[in-house]
Amino acid sequence: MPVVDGVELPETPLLDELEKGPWPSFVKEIKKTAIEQEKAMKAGKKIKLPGAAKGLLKVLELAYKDKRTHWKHGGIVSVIGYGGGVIGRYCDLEDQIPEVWHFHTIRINMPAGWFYTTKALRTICDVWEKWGSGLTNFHGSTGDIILLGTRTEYLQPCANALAYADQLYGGVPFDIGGSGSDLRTPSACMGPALCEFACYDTLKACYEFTMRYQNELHRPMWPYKFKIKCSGCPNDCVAAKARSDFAIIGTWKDEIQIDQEAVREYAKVIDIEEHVVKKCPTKAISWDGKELKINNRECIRCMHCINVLPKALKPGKERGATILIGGKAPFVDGAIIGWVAVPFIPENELIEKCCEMLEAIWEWWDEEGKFRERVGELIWRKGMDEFLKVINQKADVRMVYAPRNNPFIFWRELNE
Amino acid sequence: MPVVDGVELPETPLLDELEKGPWPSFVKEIKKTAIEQEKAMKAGKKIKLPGAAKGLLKVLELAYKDKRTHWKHGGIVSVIGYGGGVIGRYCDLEDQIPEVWHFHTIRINMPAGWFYTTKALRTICDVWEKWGSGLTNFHGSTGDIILLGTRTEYLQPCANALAYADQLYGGVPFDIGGSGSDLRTPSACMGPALCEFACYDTLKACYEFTMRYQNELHRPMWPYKFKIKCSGCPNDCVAAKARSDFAIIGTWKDEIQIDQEAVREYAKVIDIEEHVVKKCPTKAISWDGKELKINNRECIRCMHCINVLPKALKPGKERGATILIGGKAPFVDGAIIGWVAVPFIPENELIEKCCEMLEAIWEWWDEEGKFRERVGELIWRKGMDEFLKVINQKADVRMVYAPRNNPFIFWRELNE
Amino acid sequence: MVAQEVEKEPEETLQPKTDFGPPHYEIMLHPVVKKNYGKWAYHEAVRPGVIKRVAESGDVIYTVRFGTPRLLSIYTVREICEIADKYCDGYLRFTSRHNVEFILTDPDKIEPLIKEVQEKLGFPCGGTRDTTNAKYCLSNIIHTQGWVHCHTPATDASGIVKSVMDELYDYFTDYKLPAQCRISLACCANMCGAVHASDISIVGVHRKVPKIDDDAVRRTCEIPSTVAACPTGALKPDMKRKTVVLDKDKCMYCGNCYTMCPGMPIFDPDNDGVAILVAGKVSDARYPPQLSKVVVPWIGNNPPRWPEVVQTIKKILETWATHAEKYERIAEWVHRIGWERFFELTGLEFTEKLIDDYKRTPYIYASYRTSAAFRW
Amino acid sequence: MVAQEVEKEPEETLQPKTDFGPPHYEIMLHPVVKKNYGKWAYHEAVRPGVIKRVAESGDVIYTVRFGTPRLLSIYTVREICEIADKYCDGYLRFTSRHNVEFILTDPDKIEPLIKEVQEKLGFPCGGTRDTTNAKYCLSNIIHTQGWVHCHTPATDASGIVKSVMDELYDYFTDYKLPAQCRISLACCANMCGAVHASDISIVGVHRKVPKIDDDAVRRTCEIPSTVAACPTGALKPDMKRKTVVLDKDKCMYCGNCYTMCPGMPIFDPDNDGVAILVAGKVSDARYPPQLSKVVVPWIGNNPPRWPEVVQTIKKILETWATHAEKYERIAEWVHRIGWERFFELTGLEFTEKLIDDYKRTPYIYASYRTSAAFRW
Ligand code: SRM
Ligand code: SRM
Ligand code: SRM
Ligand code: SRM
Ligand code: SF4
Ligand code: SF4
Ligand code: SF4
Ligand code: SF4
Ligand code: SF4
Ligand code: SF4
Ligand code: SF4
Ligand code: SF4
Repeated sequence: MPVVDGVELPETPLLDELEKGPWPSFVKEIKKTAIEQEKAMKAGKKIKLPGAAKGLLKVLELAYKDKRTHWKHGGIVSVIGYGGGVIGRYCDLEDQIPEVWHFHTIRINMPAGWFYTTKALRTICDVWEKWGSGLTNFHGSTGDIILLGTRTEYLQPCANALAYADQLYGGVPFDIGGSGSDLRTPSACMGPALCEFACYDTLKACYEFTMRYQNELHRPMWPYKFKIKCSGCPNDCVAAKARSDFAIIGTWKDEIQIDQEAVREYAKVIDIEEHVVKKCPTKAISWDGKELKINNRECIRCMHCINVLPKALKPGKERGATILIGGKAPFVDGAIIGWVAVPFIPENELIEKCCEMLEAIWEWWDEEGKFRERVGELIWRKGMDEFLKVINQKADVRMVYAPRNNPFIFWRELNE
Repeated sequence: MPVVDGVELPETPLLDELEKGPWPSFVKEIKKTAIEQEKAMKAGKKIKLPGAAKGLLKVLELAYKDKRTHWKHGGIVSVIGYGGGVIGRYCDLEDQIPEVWHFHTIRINMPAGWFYTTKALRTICDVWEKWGSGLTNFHGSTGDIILLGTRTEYLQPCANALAYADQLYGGVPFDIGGSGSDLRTPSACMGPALCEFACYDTLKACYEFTMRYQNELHRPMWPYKFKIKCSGCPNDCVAAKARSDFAIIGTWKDEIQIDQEAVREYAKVIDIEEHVVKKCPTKAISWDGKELKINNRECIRCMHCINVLPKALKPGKERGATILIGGKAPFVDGAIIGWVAVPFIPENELIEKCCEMLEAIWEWWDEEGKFRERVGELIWRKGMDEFLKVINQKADVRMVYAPRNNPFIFWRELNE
Repeated sequence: MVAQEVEKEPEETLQPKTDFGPPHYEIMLHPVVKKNYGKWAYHEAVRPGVIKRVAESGDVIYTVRFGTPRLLSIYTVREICEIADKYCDGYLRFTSRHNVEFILTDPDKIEPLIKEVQEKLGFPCGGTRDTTNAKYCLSNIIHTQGWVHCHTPATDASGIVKSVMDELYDYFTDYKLPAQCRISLACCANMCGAVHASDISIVGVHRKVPKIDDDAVRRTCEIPSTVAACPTGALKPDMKRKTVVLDKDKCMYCGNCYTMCPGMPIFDPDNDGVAILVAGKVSDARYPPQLSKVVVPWIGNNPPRWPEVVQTIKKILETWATHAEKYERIAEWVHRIGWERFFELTGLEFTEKLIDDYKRTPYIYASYRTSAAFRW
Repeated sequence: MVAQEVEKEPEETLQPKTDFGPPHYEIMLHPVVKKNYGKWAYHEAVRPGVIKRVAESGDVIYTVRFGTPRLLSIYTVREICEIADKYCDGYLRFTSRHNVEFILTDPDKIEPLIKEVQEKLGFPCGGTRDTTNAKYCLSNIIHTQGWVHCHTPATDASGIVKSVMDELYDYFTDYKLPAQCRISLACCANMCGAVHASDISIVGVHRKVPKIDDDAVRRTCEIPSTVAACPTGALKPDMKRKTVVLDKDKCMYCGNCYTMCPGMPIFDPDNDGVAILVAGKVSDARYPPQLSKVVVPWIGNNPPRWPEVVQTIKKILETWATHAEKYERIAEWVHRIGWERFFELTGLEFTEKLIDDYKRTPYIYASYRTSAAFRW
């Protein structure tokens, strides 16, 4: 048994290989936690699971040896008042490694845009040092802070610790995120906080949805999960199109703003023709060495020219967002990148309109959706026309790449 | 009742509107037939159905008035020894218009490429003047000569008349084409007979298939219809890709042949840069005003440059064909443009390889295909891997626009 | 009657002969064609309708193309033969789009031929292209039977074709188009006219479910094959009542059941009509083959001349012809300008009816290469 | 034990508080960020990992990005906090790809910050881009739990990521790529790592049907929801035996049933492994969003460092980086050169396994616009 800083660690010859190499090592993180948590406990800190990280090392080494996972499905574990937010997890080697027999995950709703003060981060650390394994993910793939591994009986105290963090730790209170068949924790790109391209306030929108739909977020009651992601422009830095049932993609309707002087400055260092003009997908740009002209009727707002010339070009002034619906991973009907449900909502109406639509969609899905049917799949099953009625929108050619290629149209109104 | 040349015609105010205008009128054709056939009969010619064309005028005028067809489904009518080739058709106004109560169509297998001598054409005319309505389609949409409208009892004599045309009429004998769940009459573009682009002998291939598969053509015994079409190059002048289950598209593998002198001649009258270079889909061409260069590794053999400069450019010398499978109209699983089954078969092996494949496909389809399931749909149902085994081909990236977008691969060999 | 039976025609007494196949194409080829078979060097557009073809041997022939109504009287065919005998040594052909092509060796005979055909037959000369100069004629409309012969049409075929071609006549006889444009018509969703891959297509559509006549179904139909014919699974057998029941929500009015079973007629004069599709193509030239897309979900039948259909087709054709670049077929043009602009420029309305909801085709199809164009 | 129970922690006695939501983002923003919120004028790449952001007000901040292993010890997080307090007034953020970004106002602190982070934490600075000059770093790999926490993985997550990033380290710290390239990993077909739309993705796949333990199924599983969970309909309830039966030909080894029912484990050490996909993207920049495409159907698990996977990823990345034009992401590059060339250049083998036969997605989807890019 290797001993580090007076702490005994299990033999992990396979995992040790993953301490090598320049990229930061998750194995080092686990070992560090094992060592530091035990040290802290020895130093008198209140720590409920000092052996958890060590247990994880053992179980993981075995997984590497056996080439299979040693975790079992968790069943339903939860905190009072909530139906989601905790992923139950048990080890199939209960007897061998009791430290991680329970190893539940708590998902903590991160602040919009993943901005933190050190005070807020330390709150998480303090709570999780005491009530959990001391291991985290910054962040989970949906965006939550993931607290990896605690026992059933510590779930509630841990949640309380976070909720009352201000009183208990002088810290920043955190609430729990989504899991199960509920609204998942919405996320947003940094948007107006740091990015000049943001066409609407992604952080505000994300926060508003999260706050308004606390009930939907915390109490699974739908056919399946539902995800909302907010990207401030078509660059889509939270991959909302592919990863959310309801994607809000900032865009604009009027003309790209051009600072010709700044273009000419760029022209001194880069080849505008090659980098910009030729790469415009609709050939909407021309450049005569002095002036950059954009045919805004041809522009499809792909962002490329703006991305290359951020000092010189800016999205237009008539801003808002496009809503894409149905994005998700593979099951049941295959992976889907969301598709256009509403081509444009002006910024000042955005949050209200989205809320109206979301509520209408959820009601419909709740009624019509089958078990484990994502909303995109429900739309396929029911038809876009029914969906358009639900969201109270008219069909727009911008919803499709092309019209249908078959005349097998349902004329339901004539066949009542 | 209008009387023309002593022949009484029915009142057809609606149809008469379609005699107006510059484009040749089918109504005139019907009227002409009604008049001429009656005249011929009066002149002593043997004519079995002198009233048929007149009957069609009546029934058609009614259809125009009622905005609906007056034809009923025909049931199975046929000639001895054949199961297909005749479309049974009855009029739902038997009492009113007995002349066309029976109005069956006979499909006659046209010569490959629709080439005729006047002698051959007159044979058709003579036979059909006597045994039918005197109305034809040159041609049906599959390619047959369509003899429109005769009675059940004349089907056999008419077929005999055509079969023994040499003996009976001093004409050219014709056989019957396909209909029902059989091989349909194969067709071919004019190919090497007139076109310098032909990469294989379309007429020969078409003729060979037709002759070898007379049994399959004349005796429906499959789940559904099967069509073969032969186009000499990717221009696809018989729309084989869209309209045949088995499309043979001529192409080549090596370098486009260039006559630089001829290019320069063209350059005097057209803008090579605009018409050719810029329109090449893979930007494989360059032109410096003197020499046209083609990067044949980039060329996808789309034909555009050759089409524009037929004197200067020619397909390469290593010729053959691509086979596309599955093309068809809409039912059951939707309209399909065929997809690549074999990227390239050299010209000298083409007919034999196709026959091998056709026979293998038919055997498989016969065994596995459902009622009214075209072969393309069977492939979808069974999977391309099974189909590739049937035709004894290896997968080739040229069979797809892109690899699959999901990892849900069937590992059947591991799960026996 | 008895007398007639005695006097049998020779055709009635012969032993049926089968499976001898079509005449060999070789006997149909003009000697010059036969001689230069597979050895053509190049072709050249002479004028609309006329193509000069030069063989490696130096031999030259001309093909002269005329539009036909496709539905031909044998008396017209005989007239065609007379002309072909006079000008073409008795050789001619038809094209894959219902046009007739005369084959000549003597260029001086071209104009007299055109004149004689126009006078005697009224067939216009045209329908060809001059690709080198990017000048195209419209060709004939591929079409089907309609009310002339079929039992399932939702519209007529020949009548619309005639009306459209009357209106677009000059496009056939002159080089007025920037690229190839193929118009097709099918009188029902069976799509015998192969409208599923044409630049512009007209397809007959029913819009009401078939009217089930239980008595007729019992009398005349084989219930299992009727049920099996329904592509959407809208029909269920009702074994007790020995008929079928229909789920209105699933039916898409294709009439396939009616083909199997005359007891459930599909036609409905007020609700039958046509849909209009655009932007299909099959050649590999420049842009891969495309299925046609629906841009007008329905126009009611208005015989004898379907003015609304004619005007819509014309509007689409002319909008495209005005805006397209050289060689740019409708599919390519729309690809460049976007469907947003297509609807804007043509003034057609985009509605929810144009959003696809026919779910039979699997998405895997989107990944299959429907073209012979690829790299080696 | 009793004593402990008496001494309850305060957290154990408090009334649960619910639905108060996450902290408001405003309290997390650096004062300069807050002041200039929504009023940024432009940004500029300073060096790999460092971006200068200039506000309309003239204020300037710098964001300095570091790669992390995502799985962080709270002790590491505390060290991060110390550094952020020292250099950044206590403000920082994480990115949507698991990187950490420090927010600075004083450019002179950048180099010391980088040095301190590298020394104390071992986190590399990089992962950003200089779009103006078409110079890109590779960013971090989005990934999932794997053997660290999940019950359905077909492979580990963190171990492959570490091995790949070790090999591609310089691509993270330097501008060595011609365009953006996003690598993602998901340890099973549930695709929590959203591998379905990434430039390169690694996805864990099982290849054997689950082993049904009838006893365990009877004891622990709700049969209807297990059956319902199967996307391909491979499972049928066997009511008599109170278990399920599996149709081997329909199963695609997704493990969905196992999530519902521990009685049918899916893992199989010798047959689990990963598939590799490429050419997905989500941005609208230049080219529409694309689903990823499978180019390697399977590579077996070879822990601890999966050398075959690492080398395949490296080969793909470097082949692309060598041949692509500026700004050309893998999807765009392949679109230009063709899949024929992709397989040729990478030396990967195209087999029938790469031809799509997953038939659940309807073709209508191909017509839906999966992009916010369109004309007005
Ligand atoms: C923790 C996380 C992965 C990670 O390491 O980051 C995760 C982990 C799990 N996901 Fe996920 N998913 C996570 C983000 C995603 C994403 C990405 C996203 O949200 O952007 C997706 C793809 C997008 C989507 O929603 O389609 C995703 C698609 C799935 C699916 C497939 C859903 C589908 O419709 O096909 C499942 C299967 C299921 O729901 O049963 C799934 C199921 C699971 C379960 C709960 C497995 C299970 O069924 O018990 C995993 C628990 C792992 C564990 O032991 O902790 N997870 N999952 C991510 C959530 C962290 C967070 O809250 O921030
Ligand atoms: C005569 C012709 C139309 C014409 O006016 O030219 C025709 C006429 C009929 N077709 Fe067709 N089809 C004709 C070419 C086509 C084509 C085009 C082609 O072959 O290139 C197609 C599309 C390609 C294809 O095969 O998919 C075509 C697709 C259909 C279908 C749909 C098949 C499918 O798989 O979806 C049906 C429906 C059926 O088979 O029951 C059909 C059925 C019919 C029937 C037999 C209607 C019926 O079910 O009773 C029509 C008889 C009309 C009549 O009364 O004479 N016809 N049919 C064409 C054959 C003439 C010839 O032999 O030359
Ligand atoms: C005669 C015919 C073949 C036959 O065996 O009957 C034929 C003959 C020629 N075609 Fe064709 N094509 C014929 C039907 C087609 C079809 C099939 C159809 O229309 O259903 C197509 C595919 C249609 C499609 O893509 O939707 C077809 C797509 C082409 C193309 C590709 C054009 C493009 O830009 O996509 C060329 C190349 C060109 O334009 O030079 C071509 C070129 C030619 C050439 C120039 C070939 C040559 O070297 O002679 C012929 C000149 C005729 C002319 O000027 O129109 N032919 N051609 C057919 C005439 C039909 C008619 O009467 O109009
Ligand atoms: C920080 C972050 C947003 C956040 O809230 O966390 C972000 C930040 C920026 N992104 Fe992003 N993107 C971020 C994830 C993404 C994602 C999502 C993802 O990777 O999962 C995408 C979509 C990925 C895709 O298409 O598959 C994304 C696609 C882009 C693009 C489009 C690039 C393209 O050519 O397709 C740009 C434009 C550009 O390159 O200048 C962009 C541009 C930018 C800019 C230049 C915007 C700005 O004005 O500041 C930021 C510079 C960061 C840099 O140099 O890397 N960002 N960006 C994310 C950093 C992740 C990381 O740590 O690497
Ligand atoms: S999505 Fe747009 S607004 Fe948001 S961070 Fe990315 S580039 Fe900026
Ligand atoms: S945003 Fe995109 S489409 Fe619009 S002008 Fe710029 S590069 Fe072209
Ligand atoms: S398909 Fe090719 S070979 Fe055949 S006629 Fe058309 S252009 Fe000539
Ligand atoms: S055949 Fe087509 S792809 Fe090949 S060089 Fe000519 S235009 Fe380009
Ligand atoms: S398209 Fe329909 S109506 Fe027209 S001929 Fe074919 S089957 Fe008959
Ligand atoms: S019309 Fe077509 S869809 Fe409707 S019931 Fe008949 S076969 Fe089915
Ligand atoms: S991808 Fe699969 S194995 Fe990995 S975390 Fe998600 S559900 Fe678990
Ligand atoms: S592994 Fe997936 S496909 Fe196979 S039985 Fe289970 S749920 Fe069905």
